[in-house]
Amino acid sequence: ACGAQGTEGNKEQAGEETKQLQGEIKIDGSSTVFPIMEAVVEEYGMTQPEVKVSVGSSGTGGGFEAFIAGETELSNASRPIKDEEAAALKEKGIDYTEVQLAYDGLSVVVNKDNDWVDSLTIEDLKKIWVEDGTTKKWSDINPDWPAEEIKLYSPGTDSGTFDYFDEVILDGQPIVEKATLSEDDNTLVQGVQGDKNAIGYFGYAYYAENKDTLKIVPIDGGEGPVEPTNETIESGEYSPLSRPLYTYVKNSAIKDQEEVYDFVKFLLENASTLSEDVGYVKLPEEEYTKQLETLETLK
Amino acid sequence: MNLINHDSVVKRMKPRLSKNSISKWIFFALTMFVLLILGVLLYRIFSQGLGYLDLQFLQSLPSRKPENAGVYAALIGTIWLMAVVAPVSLLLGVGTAIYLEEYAKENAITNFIKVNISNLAGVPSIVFGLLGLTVFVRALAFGTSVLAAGLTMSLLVLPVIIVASQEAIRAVPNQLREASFGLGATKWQTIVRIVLPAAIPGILTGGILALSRAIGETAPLVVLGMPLFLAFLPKTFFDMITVLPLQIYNWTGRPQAEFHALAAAGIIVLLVMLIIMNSIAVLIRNKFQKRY
Amino acid sequence: MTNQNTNSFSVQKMIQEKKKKKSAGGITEKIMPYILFLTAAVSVLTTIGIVLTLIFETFLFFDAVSIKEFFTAKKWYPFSETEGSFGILPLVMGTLKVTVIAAIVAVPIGLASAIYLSEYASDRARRIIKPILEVLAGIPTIVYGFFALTFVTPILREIIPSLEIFNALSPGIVIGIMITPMIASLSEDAMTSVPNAMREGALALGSTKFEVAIKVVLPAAISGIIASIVLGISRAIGETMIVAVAGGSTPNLEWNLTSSIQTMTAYIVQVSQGDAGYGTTIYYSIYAVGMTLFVFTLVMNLLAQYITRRFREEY
Amino acid sequence: METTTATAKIINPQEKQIVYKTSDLDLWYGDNQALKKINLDIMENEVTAIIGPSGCGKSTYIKTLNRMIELVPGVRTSGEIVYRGKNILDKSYQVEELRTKVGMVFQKPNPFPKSIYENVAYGPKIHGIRDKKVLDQIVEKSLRGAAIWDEVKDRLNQNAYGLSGGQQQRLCIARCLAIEPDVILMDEPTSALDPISTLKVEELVQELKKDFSIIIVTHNMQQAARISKKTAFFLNGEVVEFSETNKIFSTPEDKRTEDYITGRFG
Amino acid sequence: METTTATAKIINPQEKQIVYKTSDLDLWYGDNQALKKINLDIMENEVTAIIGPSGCGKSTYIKTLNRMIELVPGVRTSGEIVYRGKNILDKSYQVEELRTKVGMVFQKPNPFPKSIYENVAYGPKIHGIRDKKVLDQIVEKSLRGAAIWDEVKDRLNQNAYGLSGGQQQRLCIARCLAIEPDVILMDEPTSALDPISTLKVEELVQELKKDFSIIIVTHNMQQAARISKKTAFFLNGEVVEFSETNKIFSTPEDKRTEDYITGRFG
Ligand SMILES: Nc1ncnc2c1ncn2[C@@H]1O[C@H](COP(=O)(O)OP(=O)(O)OP(=O)(O)O)[C@@H](O)[C@H]1O
Ligand SMILES: Nc1ncnc2c1ncn2[C@@H]1O[C@H](COP(=O)(O)OP(=O)(O)OP(=O)(O)O)[C@@H](O)[C@H]1O
Ligand SMILES: [Mg+2]
Ligand SMILES: [Mg+2]
Ligand SMILES: O=P([O-])([O-])[O-]
Repeated sequence: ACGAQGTEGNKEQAGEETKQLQGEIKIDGSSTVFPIMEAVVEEYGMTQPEVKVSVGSSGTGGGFEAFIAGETELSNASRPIKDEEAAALKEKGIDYTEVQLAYDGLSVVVNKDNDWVDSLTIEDLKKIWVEDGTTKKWSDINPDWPAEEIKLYSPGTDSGTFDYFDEVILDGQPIVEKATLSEDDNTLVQGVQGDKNAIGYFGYAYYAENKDTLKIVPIDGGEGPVEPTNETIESGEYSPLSRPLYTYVKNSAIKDQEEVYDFVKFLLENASTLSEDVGYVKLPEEEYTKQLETLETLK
Repeated sequence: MNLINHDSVVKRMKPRLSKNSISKWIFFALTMFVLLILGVLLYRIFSQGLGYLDLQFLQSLPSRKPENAGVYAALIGTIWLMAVVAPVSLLLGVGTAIYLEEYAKENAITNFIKVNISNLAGVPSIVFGLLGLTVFVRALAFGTSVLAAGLTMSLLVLPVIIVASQEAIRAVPNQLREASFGLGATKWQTIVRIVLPAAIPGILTGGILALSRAIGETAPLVVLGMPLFLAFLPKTFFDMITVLPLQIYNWTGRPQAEFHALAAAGIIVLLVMLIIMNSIAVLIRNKFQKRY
Repeated sequence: MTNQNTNSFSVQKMIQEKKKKKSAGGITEKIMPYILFLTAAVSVLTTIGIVLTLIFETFLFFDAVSIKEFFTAKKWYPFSETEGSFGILPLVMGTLKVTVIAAIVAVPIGLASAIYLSEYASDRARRIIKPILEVLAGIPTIVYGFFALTFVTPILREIIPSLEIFNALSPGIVIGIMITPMIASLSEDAMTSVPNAMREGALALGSTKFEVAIKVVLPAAISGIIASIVLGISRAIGETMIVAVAGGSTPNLEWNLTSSIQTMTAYIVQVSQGDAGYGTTIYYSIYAVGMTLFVFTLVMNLLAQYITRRFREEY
Repeated sequence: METTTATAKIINPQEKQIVYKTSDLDLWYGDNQALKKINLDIMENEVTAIIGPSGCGKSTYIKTLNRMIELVPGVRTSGEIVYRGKNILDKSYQVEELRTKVGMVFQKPNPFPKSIYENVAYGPKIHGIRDKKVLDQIVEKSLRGAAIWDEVKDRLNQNAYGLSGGQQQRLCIARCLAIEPDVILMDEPTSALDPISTLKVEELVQELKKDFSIIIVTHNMQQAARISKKTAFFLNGEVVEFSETNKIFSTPEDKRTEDYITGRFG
Repeated sequence: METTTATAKIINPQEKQIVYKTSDLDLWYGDNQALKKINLDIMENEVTAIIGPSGCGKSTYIKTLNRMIELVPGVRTSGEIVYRGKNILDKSYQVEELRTKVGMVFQKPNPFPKSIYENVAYGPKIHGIRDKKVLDQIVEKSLRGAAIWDEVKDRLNQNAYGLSGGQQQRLCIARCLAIEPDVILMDEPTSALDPISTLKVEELVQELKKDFSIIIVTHNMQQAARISKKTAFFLNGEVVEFSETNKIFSTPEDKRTEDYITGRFG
């Protein structure tokens, strides 16, 4: 609840309780989680300047690749670990702990000039996004809507965002072939901004930054339309399109390297403030507390 | 039997001359067109980024707050990267060029090396990224260090340096070699004392072009999996770094518009580095001005 | 000649003495060729390294996907949960579209600038313009990518309303602009090195400068010019960031230039940045695509070398 | 070959005319004066030789006659060179036209890196002759005129750089004949050739003078003596002496001329 | 300068020795034979001139004397050249050593793109002489020896390319004197020079012959006559005639020699 103060308080504590630590921490993984981790490391550097932390942005998959190879201590992920990856870690004898950091609310948006869409149901989204061999018009979804072709904008198929969307909406079926895909969410924003018949989805932060030029679509997950906001996402009301963001920590590192333990502790203590700072939504406070308790057991 | 009608030759003169002057203008206009587009490109970058460019920007580490963020780590990282690329690629490139121009005999092996070099010049940079990932990052276990990135980049720009150095060495008149041999100098003495000094301007031009390319490459570094945020600076060649193009790439992908302006400011920093390097090359070129 | 200072020494004698003392020079002389050969071998090793790197993972890939499917299937859709489709043709198509557009832009403009600089421009103009071109060749391509997306695409959309925000045209044009300085600068070098005697010979027959440039200098410099064009086109084929930013990431086999595409290189960055798990078919696919890309440029370079050898005008 | 005389010559077939009248020609390379008050009248259908030690301005002068000198940046001239009634140093004088009338052969053979045929056909082609039959005729006639036809007739499509130096030089002469010039300028055309090739070129010059006015620069005094009607002796950018060749070589008027031709310097 | 004579000469100061004894020398460029059965004895402390028309093998021969010819790929030789008692064509003969004893001056002045001082000091330096004082002495002595000291003594640190052609050539001679050679080979050293510079170089050669054996190639017969003791006339790779210079120029034995020196060809 208290951003800068929290960190300063921590600094004082550090001064009293802990000595100045040294060492190296390597973090890699999801580009979605990167901004949170960057913010945490930035703050952490003020309390422990001698701990050298590096953060990569190789993507969730690329991050796990390095994690499995034993090159990193923490691996950021915008989706839960996959079975194959877990198996590979087991084979290597690497024990890990999953840490939830924040929520990202996938935001479905349309063009500012789109005056017909007020909300969409999960079924509607399915109809729009799953490939079925036809060219889809808005009127196919709702006969009152214009008979114009829907233009779809989606994150690239190898991103965590797409993965999540795939899981909850597409359900493994192929995405519309004519959909415009891009690895860069900013360019999706531009796509939807420039096309009256467009619909797109991307991370909440990209919507939050472009509120004035995009129209958000409330999603009806069965209990009436809900618009993504910090509150609705944090409370879990905005469902099912909000997803947790993770980092995976190597247990042996927490045990053997004091600075890793210290860093993760710092991470959990500050994630709520810092993730909001960079445009994500914090978890309920008790989630962090719970995870801090787990951390103590690993020490 | 006059086969050429001089009257008609005179008559045809006019269209030929106008063709000449029209094409001159077309050539000029197209050249200016390229410069103009590049001017527009620069204008956009500068108008967007200049506001963020200050001392603090140069001295700060990346930050979640755009107003605190800076390129310090990336700038220093880029300099470290160059500190690997410049000597490695120059040594290998100039060595290869000397071998090919001064020692190699005309045979199948030499020919193979030459074909190989010109092929290498065309191999996409991203493929070098895959090579670096497999060989330097993984097999030799350099990780995503200065060394791994530097060696990958060195191999990438090697053909440019080789070709430029070969040309520079070839341009040294044979008379100078003869004069040196005539005084009893050995081949290596002649190369070191006569050929290389005379070829330095050309070698430097090639070197600068190569470094300019290395400084701005993004894709192979992305493939290598270089870190993006570092809260510390490298101390040895085995430490990790981040570099300007990656930092720029990262900023452009952020949602906040301020970060996009930061990216533009980062590009300006990169351009300034390029211009400084080029000016140094011009200075050295002038100092070693050859006149034979 | 005075001999006040000559009594004291004989240079030859001193030389002979030095000779006796140091035999180390002889060793340098002997081993240097071998050391230099080793440096030359590095470039060969690099190629071997590239091939080996690519080939192992490519084999692993072809365990999962048949070679036939890879080269004949018409769809590239690797990310499906159920069964991916790995037909490289759509990616090749994307690469080809962008490359052809880039060549159409860069070759004429590049050659025109080269002719202007080598045949018409004053020494001063040349000395100013060439370094500018060299600096511009170093602008990171990511910058050109956003230039394409945020400047060129909107302008093109004014002209061609059906143009999608991601398309082949805009990155193609911008790649063309990016490689133009390279083609111009290298071709200019080739043309400048054509001996002046040839220009004089042609001028003395009453040629205009244009005729000299087109009929004498250009053909005489053709091998250098082709080399520069090949290098430029290799760059276009291998260019990654511009297409990744402005081309979209939708592989397709259409001929249409106005719709979103994906190139081989863009696919590789997409996966290296993305979510694909280590050891999956998708992961290995980037090596197979990289191999294809490598073979692609290799064939093109060999072809170009053959062509230059055929058409070189010896002098 | 007899019929190739240009129009201007037919007007007065009996008496020889002046082709080039040079009056008070000064020429500077930047600040360095290379030609000083040159006055020379060159007659048609004769061989005029220009001799003198290295650096005396021979090349400079001959290059002024077809304005090739303009290619050197920073060259300035004053004075007049009247060719067939017009001052060619006039800015308004069309150089391209001048150069189609005044051919030039250079010190080092400089064929184009094209086939032998294309080398000779180059001039006619740029002047608009496209008809293959006509071109074939021109090529043959010019190569015959340059006394090289028999040596190359079976390899017209081969690269000119496969020829020996002497053949290349005669090819360059053929190339120049192909546009049927009025005057041919030659700047040390044999200095890069062996004795036998030199002899061939000299014989050729003797042949050509029937139809063309020829101005030849040479540093070989024997050559000047052998082939020219008149000789001009240049020294330090000035014309020291200009008269009949046999007079120059037997009874030179100027002491410096005598010193030079008796080999006391140069 | 009197004290700089090499050891070999001191043994027999009275009578002149043979420096180079060439026996049955054949030389091929690939398949093309450029020298045919050359037999020549060159004496020490004399000027020997080599004349002949272009392409007759003068340069080839003189370059064989310090084995510079090896730089041309595909050159083969047979026969012997004995220099001071050893066959230099022997593979085991150290070329670098040979070339420190046999200096060479080239047709076109070819100073290094370095300062005047560095040009002269180059030879001693590569042979290991590092002592600045000694080098200074050598440079001064050599520049004096090449009669250029007074012209350059105030600008020793300027680039050699700022000198005029004649000065450059004398600098090249100084550079060659700096390693105190035994023999100096000169390949048309004045052909690129103006008359005054030529005269200076010729005077210098006269001066140098007191201490060095000099072999000079020239296409200028007057020059050969002016400066040499003996003259060899080459034609098509053969030595047509070799004897005292005044004999060659007054009463040549061979018809071809006579034809050449009277300017009937070449
Ligand atoms: N491009 C140039 N720039 C400046 N000076 C020049 C240039 N060309 C020639 N000169 C100078 O003009 C003078 C005359 O030169 P020119 O080439 O006409 O002599 P030349 O009689 O033809 O000599 P050579 O027999 O060596 O060809 C010389 O002093 C030379 O240095
Ligand atoms: N590098 C070479 N390769 C092949 N042939 C050569 C080479 N150099 C010279 N020749 C040939 O060898 C012959 C003798 O040449 P050389 O240079 O010795 O003549 P030269 O008497 O010095 O002539 P010049 O007076 O023109 O210098 C000529 O026929 C020439 O064509
Ligand atoms: Mg001349
Ligand atoms: Mg010679
Ligand atoms: O980087 P990702 O969050 O898309 O895996």
